Amino acid sequence: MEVEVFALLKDYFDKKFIVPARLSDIESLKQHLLDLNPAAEQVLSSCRFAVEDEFVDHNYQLKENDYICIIPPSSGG
Amino acid sequence: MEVEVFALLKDYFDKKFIVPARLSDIESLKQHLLDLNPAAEQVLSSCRFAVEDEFVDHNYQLKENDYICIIPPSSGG
Amino acid sequence: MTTSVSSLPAVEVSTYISDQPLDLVGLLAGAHHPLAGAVVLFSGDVRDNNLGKQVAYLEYEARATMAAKMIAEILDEAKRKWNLNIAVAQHRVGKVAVGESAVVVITATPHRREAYEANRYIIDRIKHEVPIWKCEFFTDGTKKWGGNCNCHELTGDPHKHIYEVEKETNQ
Amino acid sequence: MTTSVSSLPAVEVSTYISDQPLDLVGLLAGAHHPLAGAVVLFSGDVRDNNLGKQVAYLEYEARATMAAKMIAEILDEAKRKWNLNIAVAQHRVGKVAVGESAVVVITATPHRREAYEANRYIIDRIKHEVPIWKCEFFTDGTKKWGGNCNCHELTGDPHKHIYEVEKETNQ
Repeated sequence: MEVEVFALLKDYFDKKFIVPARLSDIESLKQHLLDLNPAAEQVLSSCRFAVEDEFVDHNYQLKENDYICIIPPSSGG
Repeated sequence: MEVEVFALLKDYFDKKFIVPARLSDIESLKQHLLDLNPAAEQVLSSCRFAVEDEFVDHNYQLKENDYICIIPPSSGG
Repeated sequence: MTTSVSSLPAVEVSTYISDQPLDLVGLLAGAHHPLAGAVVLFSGDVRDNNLGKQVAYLEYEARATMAAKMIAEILDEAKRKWNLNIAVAQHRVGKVAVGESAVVVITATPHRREAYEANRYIIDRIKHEVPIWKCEFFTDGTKKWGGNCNCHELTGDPHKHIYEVEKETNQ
Repeated sequence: MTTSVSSLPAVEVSTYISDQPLDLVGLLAGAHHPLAGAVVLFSGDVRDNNLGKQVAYLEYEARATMAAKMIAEILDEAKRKWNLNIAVAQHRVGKVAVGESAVVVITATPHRREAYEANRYIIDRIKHEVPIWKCEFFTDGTKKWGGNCNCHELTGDPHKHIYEVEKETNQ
Protein backbone atom coordinates (compact mmCIF):
# COMPACT_ATOMS: atom_id res chain seq x y z
CA MET A 1 0.00 0.00 0.00
CA GLU A 2 1.34 3.39 -0.95
CA VAL A 3 0.42 6.74 0.60
CA GLU A 4 0.65 10.18 -1.00
CA VAL A 5 0.27 13.38 1.01
CA PHE A 6 -0.42 16.93 -0.12
CA ALA A 7 0.02 20.57 0.81
CA LEU A 8 1.10 21.23 4.41
CA LEU A 9 1.19 17.47 5.15
CA LYS A 10 4.49 17.47 3.25
CA ASP A 11 5.97 19.34 6.23
CA TYR A 12 5.24 16.24 8.33
CA PHE A 13 5.74 13.28 5.98
CA ASP A 14 7.52 12.34 2.79
CA LYS A 15 5.46 13.14 -0.31
CA LYS A 16 5.03 9.39 -1.01
CA PHE A 17 5.82 6.36 1.10
CA ILE A 18 4.99 2.70 1.53
CA VAL A 19 3.00 1.56 4.56
CA PRO A 20 2.91 -1.99 6.02
CA ALA A 21 0.38 -4.36 4.50
CA ARG A 22 -0.81 -5.38 7.99
CA LEU A 23 -2.76 -2.12 8.38
CA SER A 24 -6.36 -3.21 8.03
CA ASP A 25 -8.36 0.00 7.80
CA ILE A 26 -8.06 3.79 7.62
CA GLU A 27 -8.22 4.05 11.40
CA SER A 28 -5.14 1.83 11.82
CA LEU A 29 -3.38 3.72 9.01
CA LYS A 30 -4.05 6.94 10.86
CA GLN A 31 -2.53 5.48 14.05
CA HIS A 32 0.50 4.37 12.03
CA LEU A 33 0.94 7.93 10.73
CA LEU A 34 0.77 9.33 14.25
CA ASP A 35 3.44 6.84 15.35
CA LEU A 36 5.63 8.09 12.50
CA ASN A 37 5.10 11.73 13.48
CA PRO A 38 3.08 12.60 16.60
CA ALA A 39 3.29 16.32 15.74
CA ALA A 40 0.94 15.69 12.78
CA GLU A 41 -2.01 14.93 15.05
CA GLN A 42 -3.86 18.21 14.70
CA VAL A 43 -3.27 18.50 10.96
CA LEU A 44 -4.34 14.90 10.35
CA SER A 45 -7.54 15.38 12.32
CA SER A 46 -8.83 17.77 9.63
CA CYS A 47 -7.85 15.53 6.71
CA ARG A 48 -9.89 13.10 4.66
CA PHE A 49 -8.68 9.89 3.04
CA ALA A 50 -9.18 8.82 -0.55
CA VAL A 51 -8.49 5.45 -2.13
CA GLU A 52 -8.22 5.26 -5.91
CA ASP A 53 -9.47 8.89 -6.05
CA GLU A 54 -12.64 8.26 -4.06
CA PHE A 55 -13.16 9.49 -0.53
CA VAL A 56 -13.51 6.64 1.96
CA ASP A 57 -14.53 6.65 5.60
CA HIS A 58 -12.55 5.51 8.62
CA ASN A 59 -13.65 1.89 8.57
CA TYR A 60 -12.80 1.36 4.90
CA GLN A 61 -10.94 -1.99 4.68
CA LEU A 62 -7.56 -1.47 3.04
CA LYS A 63 -6.54 -3.79 0.21
CA GLU A 64 -3.03 -4.85 -0.74
CA ASN A 65 -2.46 -2.51 -3.69
CA ASP A 66 -4.52 0.45 -2.54
CA TYR A 67 -3.17 3.89 -3.43
CA ILE A 68 -4.15 6.19 -0.58
CA CYS A 69 -4.25 9.99 -0.79
CA ILE A 70 -4.44 12.05 2.37
CA ILE A 71 -6.48 15.13 1.57
CA PRO A 72 -6.19 18.29 3.71
CA PRO A 73 -9.05 20.81 3.62
CA SER A 74 -9.30 22.37 0.15
CA SER A 75 -8.04 25.88 -0.45
CA GLY A 76 -8.33 26.27 -4.19
CA GLY A 77 -9.41 29.37 -6.07
CA MET B 1 -38.90 73.93 -28.52
CA GLU B 2 -37.93 70.73 -30.26
CA VAL B 3 -39.12 67.23 -29.45
CA GLU B 4 -37.34 63.94 -30.18
CA VAL B 5 -39.04 60.58 -29.82
CA PHE B 6 -37.60 57.08 -29.58
CA ALA B 7 -38.32 53.42 -30.21
CA LEU B 8 -41.97 52.57 -30.83
CA LEU B 9 -42.99 56.25 -30.52
CA LYS B 10 -41.57 56.64 -34.02
CA ASP B 11 -44.58 54.65 -35.25
CA TYR B 12 -46.77 57.53 -33.98
CA PHE B 13 -44.72 60.68 -34.53
CA ASP B 14 -41.87 62.01 -36.62
CA LYS B 15 -38.47 61.31 -35.08
CA LYS B 16 -37.98 65.05 -34.43
CA PHE B 17 -40.38 67.97 -34.68
CA ILE B 18 -40.93 71.53 -33.48
CA VAL B 19 -43.74 72.27 -31.01
CA PRO B 20 -45.40 75.69 -30.40
CA ALA B 21 -43.70 77.97 -27.92
CA ARG B 22 -47.07 78.63 -26.19
CA LEU B 23 -46.95 75.20 -24.50
CA SER B 24 -46.19 76.04 -20.90
CA ASP B 25 -45.46 72.71 -19.24
CA ILE B 26 -45.06 68.96 -19.87
CA GLU B 27 -48.77 68.42 -19.22
CA SER B 28 -49.75 70.82 -22.02
CA LEU B 29 -47.10 69.30 -24.30
CA LYS B 30 -48.63 65.88 -23.66
CA GLN B 31 -52.07 67.21 -24.60
CA HIS B 32 -50.58 68.70 -27.78
CA LEU B 33 -49.11 65.29 -28.71
CA LEU B 34 -52.49 63.60 -28.16
CA ASP B 35 -54.10 66.19 -30.43
CA LEU B 36 -51.51 65.33 -33.09
CA ASN B 37 -52.15 61.58 -32.76
CA PRO B 38 -54.90 60.34 -30.41
CA ALA B 39 -53.82 56.72 -31.05
CA ALA B 40 -50.61 57.39 -29.08
CA GLU B 41 -52.48 57.76 -25.79
CA GLN B 42 -51.66 54.38 -24.31
CA VAL B 43 -48.03 54.43 -25.42
CA LEU B 44 -47.52 57.98 -24.13
CA SER B 45 -48.99 57.10 -20.75
CA SER B 46 -46.00 54.85 -20.04
CA CYS B 47 -43.39 57.38 -21.21
CA ARG B 48 -41.27 59.82 -19.27
CA PHE B 49 -40.05 63.22 -20.41
CA ALA B 50 -36.51 64.52 -20.31
CA VAL B 51 -35.27 68.06 -20.90
CA GLU B 52 -31.58 68.56 -21.64
CA ASP B 53 -31.03 64.87 -20.76
CA GLU B 54 -32.59 65.11 -17.30
CA PHE B 55 -35.93 63.56 -16.42
CA VAL B 56 -38.55 66.17 -15.52
CA ASP B 57 -41.98 65.80 -13.99
CA HIS B 58 -45.32 66.85 -15.44
CA ASN B 59 -45.36 70.37 -14.07
CA TYR B 60 -41.91 71.26 -15.34
CA GLN B 61 -42.17 74.73 -16.93
CA LEU B 62 -40.97 74.61 -20.52
CA LYS B 63 -38.50 77.22 -21.71
CA GLU B 64 -38.09 78.62 -25.21
CA ASN B 65 -35.10 76.55 -26.37
CA ASP B 66 -35.76 73.36 -24.45
CA TYR B 67 -34.86 70.11 -26.19
CA ILE B 68 -37.36 67.52 -25.05
CA CYS B 69 -36.89 63.76 -25.30
CA ILE B 70 -39.83 61.44 -24.86
CA ILE B 71 -38.55 58.28 -23.22
CA PRO B 72 -40.49 55.00 -23.48
CA PRO B 73 -39.80 52.30 -20.88
CA SER B 74 -36.25 51.00 -21.23
CA SER B 75 -35.59 47.64 -22.86
CA GLY B 76 -31.82 47.54 -23.12
CA GLY B 77 -29.59 44.53 -22.56
CA MET C 1 -27.17 69.77 -29.76
CA THR C 2 -28.01 69.57 -26.08
CA THR C 3 -26.33 72.09 -23.87
CA SER C 4 -24.65 70.73 -20.80
CA VAL C 5 -26.87 71.84 -17.94
CA SER C 6 -26.92 68.35 -16.49
CA SER C 7 -26.14 67.82 -12.83
CA LEU C 8 -24.32 64.63 -13.82
CA PRO C 9 -20.62 64.85 -14.70
CA ALA C 10 -19.68 65.01 -18.37
CA VAL C 11 -18.77 61.57 -19.73
CA GLU C 12 -17.25 60.20 -22.91
CA VAL C 13 -20.30 58.64 -24.58
CA SER C 14 -18.25 56.06 -26.53
CA THR C 15 -16.97 54.55 -23.26
CA TYR C 16 -20.50 53.43 -22.41
CA ILE C 17 -22.37 53.32 -25.72
CA SER C 18 -20.81 51.82 -28.83
CA ASP C 19 -21.98 51.26 -32.38
CA GLN C 20 -19.11 48.83 -32.93
CA PRO C 21 -18.89 45.18 -31.75
CA LEU C 22 -18.09 45.12 -28.03
CA ASP C 23 -14.49 44.16 -27.34
CA LEU C 24 -15.13 41.79 -24.43
CA VAL C 25 -11.62 40.43 -24.62
CA GLY C 26 -9.98 43.84 -24.45
CA LEU C 27 -12.29 45.00 -21.67
CA LEU C 28 -11.64 41.82 -19.68
CA ALA C 29 -7.88 42.09 -20.17
CA GLY C 30 -8.06 45.62 -18.79
CA ALA C 31 -10.12 44.59 -15.78
CA HIS C 32 -7.50 42.72 -13.76
CA HIS C 33 -6.41 44.67 -10.73
CA PRO C 34 -3.65 43.75 -8.25
CA LEU C 35 -5.94 44.37 -5.28
CA ALA C 36 -8.95 42.54 -6.73
CA GLY C 37 -9.05 38.77 -6.37
CA ALA C 38 -12.46 38.38 -8.00
CA VAL C 39 -13.43 39.47 -11.49
CA VAL C 40 -16.98 38.91 -12.79
CA LEU C 41 -17.97 39.54 -16.40
CA PHE C 42 -21.54 39.49 -17.69
CA SER C 43 -22.32 39.46 -21.39
CA GLY C 44 -25.88 39.83 -22.67
CA ASP C 45 -25.87 37.99 -25.99
CA VAL C 46 -28.46 38.14 -28.77
CA ARG C 47 -30.39 34.87 -28.72
CA ASP C 48 -31.54 33.20 -31.91
CA ASN C 49 -35.15 33.01 -30.80
CA ASN C 50 -37.76 34.83 -28.74
CA LEU C 51 -41.53 34.40 -28.34
CA GLY C 52 -41.11 31.16 -30.29
CA LYS C 53 -39.92 33.01 -33.41
CA GLN C 54 -36.50 32.95 -35.06
CA VAL C 55 -34.59 36.18 -34.54
CA ALA C 56 -32.74 37.51 -37.60
CA TYR C 57 -30.99 40.35 -35.77
CA LEU C 58 -31.60 43.06 -33.20
CA GLU C 59 -31.36 46.78 -33.41
CA TYR C 60 -30.72 48.91 -30.37
CA GLU C 61 -31.58 52.59 -30.21
CA ALA C 62 -30.44 54.86 -27.41
CA ARG C 63 -30.61 58.43 -26.26
CA ALA C 64 -26.84 58.08 -26.18
CA THR C 65 -25.81 61.18 -24.22
CA MET C 66 -28.36 60.48 -21.52
CA ALA C 67 -27.67 56.74 -21.45
CA ALA C 68 -23.93 57.28 -21.09
CA LYS C 69 -24.41 59.64 -18.15
CA MET C 70 -26.81 57.27 -16.45
CA ILE C 71 -24.51 54.26 -16.88
CA ALA C 72 -21.60 56.30 -15.49
CA GLU C 73 -23.75 57.22 -12.50
CA ILE C 74 -24.85 53.62 -11.90
CA LEU C 75 -21.23 52.44 -12.03
CA ASP C 76 -20.17 55.15 -9.57
CA GLU C 77 -22.94 54.21 -7.19
CA ALA C 78 -22.04 50.50 -7.37
CA LYS C 79 -18.36 51.28 -6.86
CA ARG C 80 -19.11 53.17 -3.67
CA LYS C 81 -21.65 50.66 -2.37
CA TRP C 82 -19.49 47.54 -2.88
CA ASN C 83 -16.01 49.13 -2.77
CA LEU C 84 -15.26 47.92 -6.28
CA ASN C 85 -11.76 48.29 -7.68
CA ILE C 86 -13.14 48.17 -11.21
CA ALA C 87 -16.61 48.70 -12.68
CA VAL C 88 -17.04 48.77 -16.45
CA ALA C 89 -20.17 48.66 -18.61
CA GLN C 90 -20.73 49.17 -22.30
CA HIS C 91 -23.92 48.83 -24.36
CA ARG C 92 -24.11 48.32 -28.08
CA VAL C 93 -26.36 50.41 -30.36
CA GLY C 94 -27.36 49.79 -33.96
CA LYS C 95 -27.69 46.42 -35.61
CA VAL C 96 -26.47 43.44 -33.54
CA ALA C 97 -26.25 39.93 -34.99
CA VAL C 98 -27.35 36.71 -33.27
CA GLY C 99 -24.61 35.50 -30.93
CA GLU C 100 -23.04 38.94 -30.58
CA SER C 101 -22.88 40.72 -27.26
CA ALA C 102 -25.32 43.60 -26.76
CA VAL C 103 -24.07 44.62 -23.33
CA VAL C 104 -21.12 43.82 -21.11
CA VAL C 105 -20.57 44.51 -17.40
CA ILE C 106 -17.30 43.81 -15.56
CA THR C 107 -16.73 44.17 -11.83
CA ALA C 108 -13.55 43.48 -9.86
CA THR C 109 -13.18 43.48 -6.10
CA PRO C 110 -11.17 41.69 -3.41
CA HIS C 111 -13.94 39.21 -2.61
CA ARG C 112 -16.23 37.39 -4.97
CA ARG C 113 -19.55 37.89 -3.26
CA GLU C 114 -19.35 41.64 -3.84
CA ALA C 115 -18.21 41.19 -7.45
CA TYR C 116 -21.27 39.04 -8.27
CA GLU C 117 -23.76 41.22 -6.41
CA ALA C 118 -22.50 44.47 -7.85
CA ASN C 119 -22.37 43.03 -11.36
CA ARG C 120 -25.97 41.91 -11.22
CA TYR C 121 -27.08 45.20 -9.71
CA ILE C 122 -25.44 47.14 -12.55
CA ILE C 123 -26.94 45.05 -15.37
CA ASP C 124 -30.39 45.08 -13.76
CA ARG C 125 -30.38 48.86 -13.53
CA ILE C 126 -29.04 49.29 -17.06
CA LYS C 127 -31.74 47.03 -18.47
CA HIS C 128 -34.57 48.66 -16.56
CA GLU C 129 -33.69 52.33 -16.32
CA VAL C 130 -31.30 53.49 -19.01
CA PRO C 131 -32.89 54.94 -22.19
CA ILE C 132 -31.93 52.14 -24.55
CA TRP C 133 -34.48 50.27 -26.63
CA LYS C 134 -34.32 46.90 -28.30
CA CYS C 135 -36.11 46.11 -31.56
CA GLU C 136 -36.23 42.46 -32.58
CA PHE C 137 -36.31 41.66 -36.27
CA PHE C 138 -37.58 38.13 -36.92
CA THR C 139 -36.81 35.90 -39.88
CA ASP C 140 -40.49 36.06 -40.89
CA GLY C 141 -40.09 39.77 -41.66
CA THR C 142 -41.91 41.05 -38.57
CA LYS C 143 -40.36 43.23 -35.91
CA LYS C 144 -41.12 44.01 -32.29
CA TRP C 145 -40.00 46.82 -30.03
CA GLY C 146 -39.02 45.69 -26.56
CA GLY C 147 -41.81 46.76 -24.25
CA ASN C 148 -42.06 47.62 -20.64
CA CYS C 149 -40.43 45.20 -18.25
CA ASN C 150 -43.00 42.88 -16.73
CA CYS C 151 -41.60 43.35 -13.24
CA HIS C 152 -44.91 44.60 -11.88
CA GLU C 153 -46.46 41.22 -12.68
CA LEU C 154 -43.81 39.55 -10.55
CA THR C 155 -43.56 42.07 -7.74
CA GLY C 156 -47.22 43.04 -7.54
CA ASP C 157 -46.16 46.68 -7.34
CA PRO C 158 -46.19 48.86 -10.50
CA HIS C 159 -43.26 50.90 -9.19
CA LYS C 160 -41.07 48.02 -8.01
CA HIS C 161 -38.58 46.29 -10.28
CA ILE C 162 -37.82 42.64 -9.55
CA TYR C 163 -34.23 43.38 -8.47
CA GLU C 164 -35.43 45.84 -5.84
CA VAL C 165 -37.54 43.11 -4.26
CA GLU C 166 -34.74 40.54 -4.51
CA LYS C 167 -32.36 42.94 -2.82
CA GLU C 168 -34.72 43.43 0.10
CA THR C 169 -35.18 39.67 0.48
CA ASN C 170 -31.47 38.92 0.43
CA GLN C 171 -30.44 41.42 3.01
CA MET D 1 -0.67 5.26 -11.47
CA THR D 2 -4.21 5.00 -10.12
CA THR D 3 -6.39 2.39 -11.73
CA SER D 4 -9.77 3.61 -12.87
CA VAL D 5 -12.21 2.05 -10.45
CA SER D 6 -13.95 5.38 -9.81
CA SER D 7 -17.71 5.62 -10.02
CA LEU D 8 -17.30 9.00 -11.69
CA PRO D 9 -16.92 9.13 -15.47
CA ALA D 10 -13.44 9.35 -16.92
CA VAL D 11 -12.48 12.95 -17.76
CA GLU D 12 -9.64 14.67 -19.56
CA VAL D 13 -7.68 16.15 -16.65
CA SER D 14 -6.24 19.01 -18.73
CA THR D 15 -9.75 20.33 -19.43
CA TYR D 16 -10.17 21.13 -15.74
CA ILE D 17 -6.66 21.39 -14.34
CA SER D 18 -3.92 23.25 -16.18
CA ASP D 19 -0.27 24.00 -15.45
CA GLN D 20 -0.31 26.68 -18.16
CA PRO D 21 -1.78 30.23 -17.92
CA LEU D 22 -5.57 30.03 -18.21
CA ASP D 23 -6.83 31.18 -21.60
CA LEU D 24 -9.77 33.27 -20.37
CA VAL D 25 -10.17 34.88 -23.77
CA GLY D 26 -10.33 31.59 -25.64
CA LEU D 27 -12.67 30.04 -23.09
CA LEU D 28 -14.96 33.07 -23.20
CA ALA D 29 -14.98 33.12 -27.00
CA GLY D 30 -16.07 29.49 -26.93
CA ALA D 31 -18.82 30.11 -24.41
CA HIS D 32 -21.31 31.99 -26.58
CA HIS D 33 -24.32 29.88 -27.40
CA PRO D 34 -27.23 30.80 -29.72
CA LEU D 35 -29.79 29.78 -27.10
CA ALA D 36 -28.07 31.49 -24.20
CA GLY D 37 -28.68 35.22 -23.73
CA ALA D 38 -26.62 35.48 -20.55
CA VAL D 39 -22.95 34.61 -20.15
CA VAL D 40 -21.23 35.03 -16.77
CA LEU D 41 -17.48 34.61 -16.33
CA PHE D 42 -15.71 34.53 -12.97
CA SER D 43 -11.96 34.82 -12.69
CA GLY D 44 -10.15 34.31 -9.40
CA ASP D 45 -6.99 36.38 -9.68
CA VAL D 46 -3.91 36.30 -7.51
CA ARG D 47 -3.88 39.41 -5.33
CA ASP D 48 -0.69 41.25 -4.48
CA ASN D 49 -1.29 41.11 -0.76
CA ASN D 50 -2.83 38.97 1.96
CA LEU D 51 -2.74 39.12 5.76
CA GLY D 52 -1.07 42.50 5.36
CA LYS D 53 1.94 41.01 3.60
CA GLN D 54 3.12 41.44 0.01
CA VAL D 55 2.55 38.30 -2.07
CA ALA D 56 5.41 37.37 -4.42
CA TYR D 57 3.55 34.51 -6.13
CA LEU D 58 1.29 31.57 -5.40
CA GLU D 59 1.75 27.90 -5.96
CA TYR D 60 -1.20 25.57 -6.35
CA GLU D 61 -0.96 21.83 -5.77
CA ALA D 62 -3.74 19.43 -6.72
CA ARG D 63 -4.58 15.77 -6.67
CA ALA D 64 -5.22 16.38 -10.37
CA THR D 65 -7.09 13.21 -11.39
CA MET D 66 -9.45 13.51 -8.44
CA ALA D 67 -9.88 17.28 -8.81
CA ALA D 68 -10.73 16.97 -12.52
CA LYS D 69 -13.39 14.33 -11.83
CA MET D 70 -14.91 16.38 -9.04
CA ILE D 71 -15.01 19.58 -11.12
CA ALA D 72 -16.65 17.65 -13.97
CA GLU D 73 -19.24 16.32 -11.53
CA ILE D 74 -19.94 19.78 -10.06
CA LEU D 75 -20.41 21.20 -13.57
CA ASP D 76 -22.78 18.39 -14.51
CA GLU D 77 -24.82 18.95 -11.38
CA ALA D 78 -25.03 22.70 -12.00
CA LYS D 79 -25.99 22.13 -15.64
CA ARG D 80 -28.90 19.95 -14.62
CA LYS D 81 -30.01 22.16 -11.73
CA TRP D 82 -30.05 25.46 -13.67
CA ASN D 83 -30.51 24.12 -17.21
CA LEU D 84 -27.25 25.66 -18.35
CA ASN D 85 -26.32 25.66 -22.01
CA ILE D 86 -22.64 25.96 -21.12
CA ALA D 87 -20.68 25.31 -17.93
CA VAL D 88 -16.89 25.52 -18.01
CA ALA D 89 -14.33 25.58 -15.20
CA GLN D 90 -10.57 25.35 -15.17
CA HIS D 91 -8.10 25.63 -12.27
CA ARG D 92 -4.43 26.42 -12.53
CA VAL D 93 -1.73 24.39 -10.79
CA GLY D 94 1.93 25.23 -10.23
CA LYS D 95 3.37 28.71 -9.84
CA VAL D 96 0.93 31.57 -10.53
CA ALA D 97 2.07 35.20 -10.65
CA VAL D 98 0.30 38.19 -9.07
CA GLY D 99 -2.49 39.37 -11.41
CA GLU D 100 -2.80 36.03 -13.17
CA SER D 101 -5.98 34.01 -13.03
CA ALA D 102 -5.92 30.92 -10.77
CA VAL D 103 -9.41 29.71 -11.64
CA VAL D 104 -12.08 30.53 -14.20
CA VAL D 105 -15.77 29.58 -14.30
CA ILE D 106 -18.10 30.35 -17.23
CA THR D 107 -21.84 29.74 -17.32
CA ALA D 108 -24.28 30.48 -20.14
CA THR D 109 -28.04 30.20 -20.00
CA PRO D 110 -31.11 31.91 -21.48
CA HIS D 111 -31.68 34.12 -18.42
CA ARG D 112 -29.15 35.96 -16.34
CA ARG D 113 -30.35 35.08 -12.87
CA GLU D 114 -29.53 31.42 -13.45
CA ALA D 115 -26.17 32.24 -15.03
CA TYR D 116 -25.08 34.22 -11.94
CA GLU D 117 -26.42 31.73 -9.41
CA ALA D 118 -24.94 28.69 -11.12
CA ASN D 119 -21.60 30.43 -11.60
CA ARG D 120 -21.31 31.27 -7.93
CA TYR D 121 -22.41 27.79 -6.89
CA ILE D 122 -19.69 26.24 -9.05
CA ILE D 123 -16.84 28.44 -7.78
CA ASP D 124 -17.93 28.03 -4.16
CA ARG D 125 -17.90 24.25 -4.43
CA ILE D 126 -14.58 24.21 -6.27
CA LYS D 127 -12.95 26.38 -3.62
CA HIS D 128 -14.33 24.42 -0.70
CA GLU D 129 -14.44 20.81 -1.83
CA VAL D 130 -12.03 20.04 -4.65
CA PRO D 131 -8.56 18.76 -3.60
CA ILE D 132 -6.54 21.79 -4.65
CA TRP D 133 -4.28 23.67 -2.26
CA LYS D 134 -2.89 27.15 -2.36
CA CYS D 135 0.53 28.08 -0.97
CA GLU D 136 1.29 31.78 -0.69
CA PHE D 137 4.89 32.89 -1.04
CA PHE D 138 5.46 36.34 0.42
CA THR D 139 8.13 38.86 -0.55
CA ASP D 140 9.65 38.54 2.95
CA GLY D 141 10.61 34.95 2.14
CA THR D 142 7.91 33.29 4.25
CA LYS D 143 5.21 31.00 2.90
CA LYS D 144 1.79 29.89 4.07
CA TRP D 145 -0.40 26.99 3.02
CA GLY D 146 -4.05 27.88 2.60
CA GLY D 147 -5.89 26.51 5.57
CA ASN D 148 -9.38 25.36 6.22
CA CYS D 149 -12.13 27.67 5.13
CA ASN D 150 -13.45 29.72 8.04
CA CYS D 151 -17.07 29.02 7.09
CA HIS D 152 -17.86 27.50 10.47
CA GLU D 153 -17.09 30.84 12.13
CA LEU D 154 -19.69 32.47 9.91
CA THR D 155 -22.32 29.75 9.85
CA GLY D 156 -21.92 28.54 13.43
CA ASP D 157 -21.99 24.97 12.15
CA PRO D 158 -18.70 23.06 11.59
CA HIS D 159 -20.29 21.09 8.76
CA LYS D 160 -21.95 24.00 6.93
CA HIS D 161 -20.19 26.03 4.28
CA ILE D 162 -21.28 29.63 3.88
CA TYR D 163 -22.78 29.03 0.42
CA GLU D 164 -25.05 26.31 1.80
CA VAL D 165 -26.52 28.76 4.29
CA GLU D 166 -26.87 31.51 1.68
CA LYS D 167 -28.70 29.11 -0.62
CA GLU D 168 -31.21 28.28 2.07
CA THR D 169 -31.80 31.94 2.85
CA ASN D 170 -32.32 32.92 -0.77
CA GLN D 171 -34.80 30.24 -1.61
